[in-house]
Amino acid sequence: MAARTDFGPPDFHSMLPPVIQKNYGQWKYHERVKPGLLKHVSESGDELYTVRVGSERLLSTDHVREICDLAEKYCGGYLRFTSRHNLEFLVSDSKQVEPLIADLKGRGYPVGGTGAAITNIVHTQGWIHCHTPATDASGVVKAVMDDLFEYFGAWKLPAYCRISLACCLNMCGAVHCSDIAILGIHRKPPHVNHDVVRAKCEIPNVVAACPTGAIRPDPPNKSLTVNEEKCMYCGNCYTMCPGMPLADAEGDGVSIWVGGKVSSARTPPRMSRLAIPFLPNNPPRWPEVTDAVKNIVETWAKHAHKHERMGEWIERIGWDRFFELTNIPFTEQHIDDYTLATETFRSTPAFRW
Amino acid sequence: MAARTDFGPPDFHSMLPPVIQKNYGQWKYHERVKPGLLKHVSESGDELYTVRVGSERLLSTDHVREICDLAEKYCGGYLRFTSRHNLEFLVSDSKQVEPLIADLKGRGYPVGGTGAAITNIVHTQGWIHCHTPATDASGVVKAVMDDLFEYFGAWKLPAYCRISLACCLNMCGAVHCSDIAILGIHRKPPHVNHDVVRAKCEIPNVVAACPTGAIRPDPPNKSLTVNEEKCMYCGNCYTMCPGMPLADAEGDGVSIWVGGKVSSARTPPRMSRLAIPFLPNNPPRWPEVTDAVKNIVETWAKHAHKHERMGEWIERIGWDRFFELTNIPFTEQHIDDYTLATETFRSTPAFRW
Amino acid sequence: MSDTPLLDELENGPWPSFVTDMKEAAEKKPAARDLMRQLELSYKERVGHWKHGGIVGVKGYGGGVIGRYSDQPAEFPNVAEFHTFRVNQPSGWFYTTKVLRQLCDVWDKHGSGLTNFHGATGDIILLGAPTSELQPTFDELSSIGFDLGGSGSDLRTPSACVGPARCEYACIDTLDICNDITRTYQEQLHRPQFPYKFKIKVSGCPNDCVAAIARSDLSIIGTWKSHIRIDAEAVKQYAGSSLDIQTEVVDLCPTHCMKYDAVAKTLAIDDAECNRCMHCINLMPKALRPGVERGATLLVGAKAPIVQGALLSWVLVPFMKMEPPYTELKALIEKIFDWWDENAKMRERLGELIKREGMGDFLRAVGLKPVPQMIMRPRANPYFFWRDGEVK
Amino acid sequence: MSDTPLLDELENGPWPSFVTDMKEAAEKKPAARDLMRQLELSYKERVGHWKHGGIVGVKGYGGGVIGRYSDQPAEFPNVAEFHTFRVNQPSGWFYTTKVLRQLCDVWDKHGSGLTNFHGATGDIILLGAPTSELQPTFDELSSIGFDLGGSGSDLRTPSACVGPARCEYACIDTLDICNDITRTYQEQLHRPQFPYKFKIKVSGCPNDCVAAIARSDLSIIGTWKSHIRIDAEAVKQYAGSSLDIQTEVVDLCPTHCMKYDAVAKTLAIDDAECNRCMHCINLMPKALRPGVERGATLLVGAKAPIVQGALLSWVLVPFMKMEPPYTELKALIEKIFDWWDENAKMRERLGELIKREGMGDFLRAVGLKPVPQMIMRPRANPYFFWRDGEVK
Ligand code: SRM
Ligand code: SRM
Ligand code: SRM
Ligand code: SRM
Ligand code: SF4
Ligand code: SF4
Ligand code: SF4
Ligand code: SF4
Ligand code: SF4
Ligand code: SF4
Ligand code: SF4
Ligand code: SF4
Repeated sequence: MAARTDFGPPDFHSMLPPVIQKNYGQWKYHERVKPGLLKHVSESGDELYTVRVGSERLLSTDHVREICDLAEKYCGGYLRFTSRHNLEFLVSDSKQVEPLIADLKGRGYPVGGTGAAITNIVHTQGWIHCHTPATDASGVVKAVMDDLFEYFGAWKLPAYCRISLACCLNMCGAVHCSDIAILGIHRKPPHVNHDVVRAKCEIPNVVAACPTGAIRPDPPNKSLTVNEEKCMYCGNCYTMCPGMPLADAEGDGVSIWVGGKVSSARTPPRMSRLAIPFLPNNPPRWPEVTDAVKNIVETWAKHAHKHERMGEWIERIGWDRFFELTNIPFTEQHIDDYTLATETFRSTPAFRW
Repeated sequence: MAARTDFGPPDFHSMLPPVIQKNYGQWKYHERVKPGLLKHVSESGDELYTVRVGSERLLSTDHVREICDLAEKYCGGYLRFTSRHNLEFLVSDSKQVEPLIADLKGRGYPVGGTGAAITNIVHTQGWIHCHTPATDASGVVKAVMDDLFEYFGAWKLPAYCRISLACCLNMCGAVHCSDIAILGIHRKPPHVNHDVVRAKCEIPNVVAACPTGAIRPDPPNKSLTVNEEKCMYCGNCYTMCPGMPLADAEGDGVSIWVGGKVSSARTPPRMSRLAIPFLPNNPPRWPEVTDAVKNIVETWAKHAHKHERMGEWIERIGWDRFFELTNIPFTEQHIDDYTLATETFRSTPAFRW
Repeated sequence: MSDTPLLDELENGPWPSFVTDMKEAAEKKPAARDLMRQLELSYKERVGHWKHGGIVGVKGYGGGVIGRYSDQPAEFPNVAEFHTFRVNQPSGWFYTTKVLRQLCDVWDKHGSGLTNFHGATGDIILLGAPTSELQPTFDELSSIGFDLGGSGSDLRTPSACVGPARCEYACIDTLDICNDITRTYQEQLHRPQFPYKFKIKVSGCPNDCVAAIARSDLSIIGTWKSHIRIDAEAVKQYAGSSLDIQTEVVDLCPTHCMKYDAVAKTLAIDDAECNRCMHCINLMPKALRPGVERGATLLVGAKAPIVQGALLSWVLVPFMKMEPPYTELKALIEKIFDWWDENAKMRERLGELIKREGMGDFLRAVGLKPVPQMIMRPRANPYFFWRDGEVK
Repeated sequence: MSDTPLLDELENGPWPSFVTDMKEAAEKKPAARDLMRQLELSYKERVGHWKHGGIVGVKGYGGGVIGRYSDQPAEFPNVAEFHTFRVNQPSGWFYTTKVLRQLCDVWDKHGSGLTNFHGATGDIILLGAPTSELQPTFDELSSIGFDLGGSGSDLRTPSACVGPARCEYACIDTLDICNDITRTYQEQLHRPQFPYKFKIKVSGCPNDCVAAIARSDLSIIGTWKSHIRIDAEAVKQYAGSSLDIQTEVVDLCPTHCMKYDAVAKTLAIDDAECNRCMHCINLMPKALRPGVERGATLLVGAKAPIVQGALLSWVLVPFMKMEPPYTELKALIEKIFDWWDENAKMRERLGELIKREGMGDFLRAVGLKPVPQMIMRPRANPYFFWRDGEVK
């Protein structure tokens, strides 16, 4: 029998715990009871407690079953995940909240990630499953979260700080609007494998794929040439054509971007901007990356006003000050030279010394 | 005898009145005594009064001689012009100030243009001397200044309001950073005169001159074709090649731009942005233009805070409110579709109704 | 000694370790074991070990499975083929433990025993199965009520914030909209026929908890028109709390439209000037609530940097009522699909196409009038067009 | 009846009328008369009546005269040839009546009797002479000490704000710099050999009264490093005046680095945070003065929209001392000329070239290090280069 097709996802209504079914759309307010614990109160007076738990996202089926055990024991068999890959236990019986938290802690699950904390790092596949990464994803995330762990379960920061990671310029982590973005980058042009190009690639499509026009067809050779001067290692040609690999142990690594945000609270959404052009891949702990991220987080935490996101703080003090306070060297790479470059230049003599 | 060449401009030192020679670089402070009258005081205690006088810029030699008469009578034979084409009488003897002003007024010279006033309109040649204008310059300026005259000689505005005019997109008036810019525009593609193109133009240069790639060579015809869909009437092809005239009585007219500034006071310099895409050429008084400019000036004057330039006011209230308050219709033309377009789009749901 | 010493190090530290999960799975699954070993090699060599691409799938569908082959199949035979499923999540990522256990059982039977809850687009990711197991896996998923998500040049799995299920700020029924759209566009989701991917995300308010504005071609964000509801009693309570209403709320209001009387402990908002940024509501959820006339702002164009630089979505429709069956929304979506489909080059996202063709063309194609809310500021360049008939 | 009824209307109204000037000249000069009549025709028909271009000049020079021919020479024979001179003004547009009268005499003798004081670049414009009068006019100009300005692809006439001659804010000697540069680069000014025009303007402080930042390829703007000088007595006087120091000065300071004590009537500035925007000094010139360690910020790139959109200049050198003979400045100018000359396409301004080649290349060519003051914010796109040697 052929499988049914096109029936769509399970209806979410069937996944909602009774307290939500009853109070759907009727929530009146919430309280952040303590880090990791939210309390939502309905017009009806009903209460719902949410316990947020950090997750590595890459879960074994056995681990998922353990989570189910917990949800069954404390939450009537319901749970959810968040848009940042955390777990949320939905507790309708207030008496179950503390036992659940104790049980979680006992098993080593971190409770936190709400409010002015560092929550989970949205991330991607890395060396675990993708063909274009310039760094690993899960390993870097683990190293950074271990290093920032004190900020996950406590409110010690001026505001939200959302960290994301993408292992290549495709940016599957959609890191481009994060308070801190960790982005894998290549630094060497593709190493053209002419046999593969000839066998597998549509030359015109590969040529068209290059944002800087670095690729030229090489008709006699039925292949391509890359103008290495013009290549900025985006990897889009490799996406189109397996004959153009860029991965390289020395060339590859991580760049750090700061100051993006998504919410419209106070100030409009904005993109993250380059803070550190390159840090080496240094598995398993990426110490250069963890140090850099911590330095940025803590410099911000020390200087920002209350409720001031990373980007709001930097725009207030100026990027010149940001580089000064974080002690990050300013390089040629920081100066934009792509299509919107002139919009980023300083067209005023008003700046700080 | 061949004329001397490359000796350069007259040395400005020889043009400075004695009080300036003596106090050069020693000025301590100034006062705006009244509209059109500045008083500068030196470390030495010396005083210099400046009477600023509006000028039509296009001066006959006899008119220049009349100005010289005045400068000789009241200023020891010294005077200067300003960066906005006004006249400045430099009076070192305070007793001469009021007689000079009375004499000027008697002869119909307008005194003013200092402080929170509307000063002269920086402008260009128009139909008087240029080959590419889409409107006249001197006539529009005269009509607008007559209409705004009450703001030249009095301080009734919240801040500076700098108006400039350029008669075509070459923007010789450098209008692009003005509180209000009046810019002549064409609205019809060039009408190709193939004979002239063949006789006088370098085809590749003309093709390269088009910012939107609307021009293609037409080799059989030894001429060019224009893709009218892609042409936005900038006139750059005509600058390169007389065979591409755009001037047209119905097509040509005036656009209005607002919110630019040059000084770094409070906020950085910024470009003017499109307020009204088209108003017809309606000589000799351009009533649609004078009405539009006055409406913008007076709406700003009514709503802005003290010291708030046009652009600062608009950015505070939002461009949506600007269009509402000025009653200017919002059109497709306002939405950018050139290279930096996406930077001008509203990437937030936070806006006013 | 362990043959994954580098990975083992990542079992230390307080944050949950993916290595521990891999080891758990590896106990039962040779594929998980080989995945670890290959990853260890990557950690040693500092490069990945997957071959480029590979097209695989299940009957009737064009997307939903990402093909993946090891570049060292001899060394790691159990991940020689290691394809992943993108399984469409229930709206809002709500689950009963029952369905989660069913999913685990299916995946233990056919795959590596490793998952992602969830992928960055929102799907459940079932990480790694050989080609031969693809169809059987899908058949069983289908029998427990799970369908595939998108991949390739198709509609991608839409996602939504928790919305009215647990958030008092929700101005629209994010979960229902997400679910309804996903079901309506099954064909577009499952059979790549677009110029490139198309993403839709739904947030209930401008806090935008699914980051719709940053990463969806169509971003649907709840908002309101009427005034912010103020509970005067609750304001007084906040006045007595550790919150400094003047400096933390009023002074940070971007439109300066709030006034706080510290003596009377009353708050006033000039709603005509409010831009609904959410800041005050976020800080005083017991005292302030979004207005009652609710709907959504629709924005278009967000995407990651490839090819011409990242974009954030921008306003297309300032306000649209959002009530089932979402007729107006769907009519617009379909017009957008059509115009994009007809005009885009290969691998050109909606935002890039609008950038190339101009908002004017796009607005006329989808039948919308230009309004100032679409822009932050008007053009600064004088390079604009006049259409047929506009000039005599 | 008058044959210029449309123009006549422009003699009404309080603003000085250029038509009156034209009529004055027309009484003596047939060319001025024909100019008016041709302009009247333009007013009637709403189009210009000058032919395209025309290259004319004087011996030894490549620029300085703009050729112009009527497209109706039969109707308006006295403006059949109507070329204008660009005459280099004295720095700051200061004149003795003596030289002005000499200029008028020369122009009455050879030209139309019409002038512009001044052109938008800063030159004295002598408006309209036939080809035969060009050399004689130049010879006489030269004998009274006036040389030509720039036109075509050359250095254009530099200009400067009134500066130390009459302004207490001047941080540099604008007039001397302008004069010195103009004299140093006579060759570049008079003989077009650049890829396109190059403009230099000098303002004494960030108020930028010659709009250098908007319209010069190299913008030289005075500034200071040390602290703003505060005269405490004068602050007290302002406190008693109509100026509201708190709301008009302190609250508008963009860096929030000022504190005003309304009781003690004292003002304090945290100079490390001040960005030298000038606002406070502008409002309280008796009390506040720029610091004593003075120099200039150099910015590059401004231009009008043709071809790729207008640009504002951006910071190249945050601070340079400005003392005669301006050796450091000139060394930099020459490096800029060289790099631009070597790399620019025809009609490519400096700003456009930097845009095309990238600031990195430009900085290396002129021997400057990247500093954060050059930018408002760093790049948002991940498309950056690594140079030889940076990557192993
Ligand atoms: C659970 C979740 C939605 C979901 O459907 O999964 C969620 C839930 C809530 N968000 Fe959120 N947000 C969630 C992702 C986001 C995101 C998306 C992201 O980070 O990728 C954003 C945009 C972030 C950005 O701007 O870069 C987001 C920006 C906000 C904001 C705006 C904060 C700001 O000042 O910029 C608020 C308001 C607040 O915190 O008071 C908010 C407020 C809330 C509230 C208080 C809403 C409510 O009344 O229930 C919820 C608890 C917040 C908390 O964590 O303390 N939520 N929230 C997401 C939890 C992610 C996680 O596991 O950590
Ligand atoms: C699995 C996932 C990352 C993850 O670990 O979560 C992913 C993985 C891949 N993405 Fe992605 N993208 C994933 C979410 C995203 C997102 C985020 C989002 O959807 O919110 C983005 C940025 C938003 C956007 O779409 O612009 C994203 C932007 C890209 C791009 C760049 C697209 C662009 O227009 O700039 C590519 C390149 C391409 O399409 O050729 C890409 C391509 C890929 C490919 C298919 C690699 C390729 O070049 O063929 C990756 C397959 C990895 C693998 O082997 O499994 N992926 N990708 C995410 C999908 C999981 C899911 O369905 O839930
Ligand atoms: C005479 C002149 C310089 C020259 O070399 O010719 C000049 C002279 C003065 N300017 Fe200016 N400015 C002159 C053109 C400019 C320009 C250029 C322009 O408009 O094209 C600007 C930039 C305008 C802009 O930002 O768009 C300019 C922006 C300023 C400012 C900044 C105002 C602001 O708040 O943005 C000040 C400060 C002030 O007004 O207190 C200033 C201040 C002054 C002071 C007070 C300086 C002083 O201490 O002497 C002078 C008298 C100002 C007055 O008019 O009340 N001057 N000033 C120019 C007179 C033009 C005219 O005829 O009206
Ligand atoms: C006379 C003057 C206007 C005026 O009435 O004051 C003028 C007049 C012309 N300009 Fe200009 N420009 C004049 C100042 C400017 C300025 C302002 C400035 O220098 O501060 C600008 C904008 C700043 C800039 O350079 O970017 C300016 C930007 C242009 C452009 C566009 C250049 C660009 O790169 O975008 C052109 C087109 C061209 O060069 O082909 C142009 C071309 C022209 C031509 C030569 C027409 C042409 O296409 O060949 C005009 C000759 C008119 C005539 O018949 O007399 N003119 N031109 C100004 C020179 C007077 C003087 O020497 O003092
Ligand atoms: S960011 Fe790049 S390397 Fe990472 S999963 Fe996406 S496409 Fe693959
Ligand atoms: S990596 Fe990017 S820039 Fe380099 S050749 Fe490939 S597509 Fe072009
Ligand atoms: S703005 Fe255009 S029309 Fe006017 S003088 Fe300059 S080049 Fe000529
Ligand atoms: S007017 Fe401008 S856009 Fe039109 S064809 Fe000529 S150069 Fe191109
Ligand atoms: S986007 Fe708004 S409605 Fe949705 S969860 Fe976040 S705060 Fe609540
Ligand atoms: S929602 Fe934002 S803009 Fe509106 S009152 Fe609250 S803080 Fe101010
Ligand atoms: S730029 Fe500065 S120094 Fe020059 S005149 Fe203007 S205010 Fe004075
Ligand atoms: S110069 Fe500007 S930034 Fe500096 S103290 Fe004065 S107002 Fe503030």
